[in-house]
Amino acid sequence: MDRRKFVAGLGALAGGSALATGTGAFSSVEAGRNLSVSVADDSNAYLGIEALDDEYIDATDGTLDIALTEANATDEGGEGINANAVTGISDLFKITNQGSQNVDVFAQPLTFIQADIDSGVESIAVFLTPQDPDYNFLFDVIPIEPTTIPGSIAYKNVDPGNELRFGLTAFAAPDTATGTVEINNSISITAEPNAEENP
Amino acid sequence: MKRRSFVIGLGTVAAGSAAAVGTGAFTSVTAARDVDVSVADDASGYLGLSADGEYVTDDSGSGQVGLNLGGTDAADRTDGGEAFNRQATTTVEDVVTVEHQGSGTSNEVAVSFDGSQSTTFQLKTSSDGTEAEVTLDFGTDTTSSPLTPGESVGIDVTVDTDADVTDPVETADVTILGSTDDVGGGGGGGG
Amino acid sequence: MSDAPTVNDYEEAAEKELDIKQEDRDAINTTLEQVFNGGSNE
Amino acid sequence: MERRKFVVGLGALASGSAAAMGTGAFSSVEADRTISVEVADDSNAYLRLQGAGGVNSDYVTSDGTDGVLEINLDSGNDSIAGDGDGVNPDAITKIDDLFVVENQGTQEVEITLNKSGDNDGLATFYIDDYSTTLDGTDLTAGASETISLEIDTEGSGLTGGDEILDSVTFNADEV
Repeated sequence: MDRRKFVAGLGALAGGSALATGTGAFSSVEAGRNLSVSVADDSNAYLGIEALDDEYIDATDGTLDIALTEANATDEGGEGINANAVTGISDLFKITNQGSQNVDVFAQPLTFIQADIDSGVESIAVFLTPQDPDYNFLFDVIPIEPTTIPGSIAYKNVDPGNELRFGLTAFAAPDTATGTVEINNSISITAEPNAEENP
Repeated sequence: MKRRSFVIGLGTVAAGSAAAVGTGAFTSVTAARDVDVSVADDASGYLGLSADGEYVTDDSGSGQVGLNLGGTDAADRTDGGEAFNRQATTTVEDVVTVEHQGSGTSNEVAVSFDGSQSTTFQLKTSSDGTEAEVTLDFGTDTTSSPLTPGESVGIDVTVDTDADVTDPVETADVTILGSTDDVGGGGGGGG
Repeated sequence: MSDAPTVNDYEEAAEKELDIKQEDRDAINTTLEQVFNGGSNE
Repeated sequence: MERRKFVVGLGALASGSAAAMGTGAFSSVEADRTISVEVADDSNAYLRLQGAGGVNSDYVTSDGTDGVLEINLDSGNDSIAGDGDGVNPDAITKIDDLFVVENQGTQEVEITLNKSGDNDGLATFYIDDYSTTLDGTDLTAGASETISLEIDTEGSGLTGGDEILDSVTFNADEV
């Protein structure tokens, strides 16, 4: 895989690329629909949601929450992503169709951004990253109701038993981003019977 | 809004076959850091080499200290002095000063001629071919005891035009080493 | 061969233009590709 | 296809019991999971970068405990005890034990470097006594190396003010 030499001048990442033109995070889930779900046990609910790496996942309250934080440090003491850097974590969690029907699975939002409004310099962007499932899916990055939910990943026609793996790609710039910006948000994962398969 | 969609893979896998479970999370980090390193002239390098007086040349502005122990003609020498006397041994003290300009307030650096306390080589003048044996050392009073930052030691030069010389050269390189390795107790090297 | 999502795809999905320099986009896209491929099988 | 999205009261699923439409059939499940990501100082981040302290700490202008690691061997660094402004021309300069790299992630990674600067080829980072380079070194989770820097200007023709290095990108990628 051709690995592009990606830093040209002095700390291209340090150049203080402010990420969002908007004011603060815009990717919050529509408040009205923010139903919090506590499924008895994520792993054997119909929509199985399981950590693949428990060090980046905080599963203490029975639900699987992604926490790249000081409070959820890795065994080796890692407390968060580096500033002025891109961090990729794959095999973070997986979603398994543990129901009896083919379903369409949606995960949104995909992009989480926070920019320090006053300095307009520090910023963090986190991209929910789908991983290449080993079977044939129509996998859409589509907007849902463009005005409210800014886009989602849609997996069509997921057979019972099949699973979808997710990772994260995070970018924080510049070097003063430490402790200035962070993401505290939520991902909404939805599954519905596939219309064609379940007339 | 144009819809982007990707079709992943071809062919289908029988329903219910578990996908290969990942080997746990992979962390990839790509972090750019400022690491600024520049060259300084000998005079302001971490191993400070400075000198003044007519024996010193700053050859071709390369910022490197050079010794010229006899101009092509005596007139080059600022004080109009003669060249070194023939059949004589002349010592000039502190032609070059070596100063520890590196890091670490208590960081002792030992100065040497690539590990030894003196170095000798044989030169001949380019003008009339006069030959001489030249010795550089730290003189009698200033053995090169380790230097802490800011301290310096002088290099003396002795030119013996009486010595029998086998195959002299017109110019010779002198290696000056500043190292903490040669100081008891090791520690960081300051250049 | 499937292709990994790029920063541009996320922008389209979010219908927002992200003010990220090209070299940083390249770096993020490289990592997106690695994560998409599950890390090792680049 | 006009996309409709609907959510059914989810309480019924709390105990994993079948929804009204028979076992395993449900009309929709929506699960919200929190995601929090923080940016840590280099000394605490997944790829830990921290000044090693010791006699050469003057060259480390920011040791990573408050922000990012920064190293400075030029006239811009005025905290060098001997007031030097850079490496000597036509010399080999070795700076022992400058900083530490540690893998605080959860997977073994290989470290590779992208150096940039007018003469970045003259600077080499080593993990031990100047025999094994940092570039290409593997670090298992929790493993660390103390890094030394060698700059070789011998015969380079470089003089005072010439730049050797201005930034280094540390890559840690799964092995």
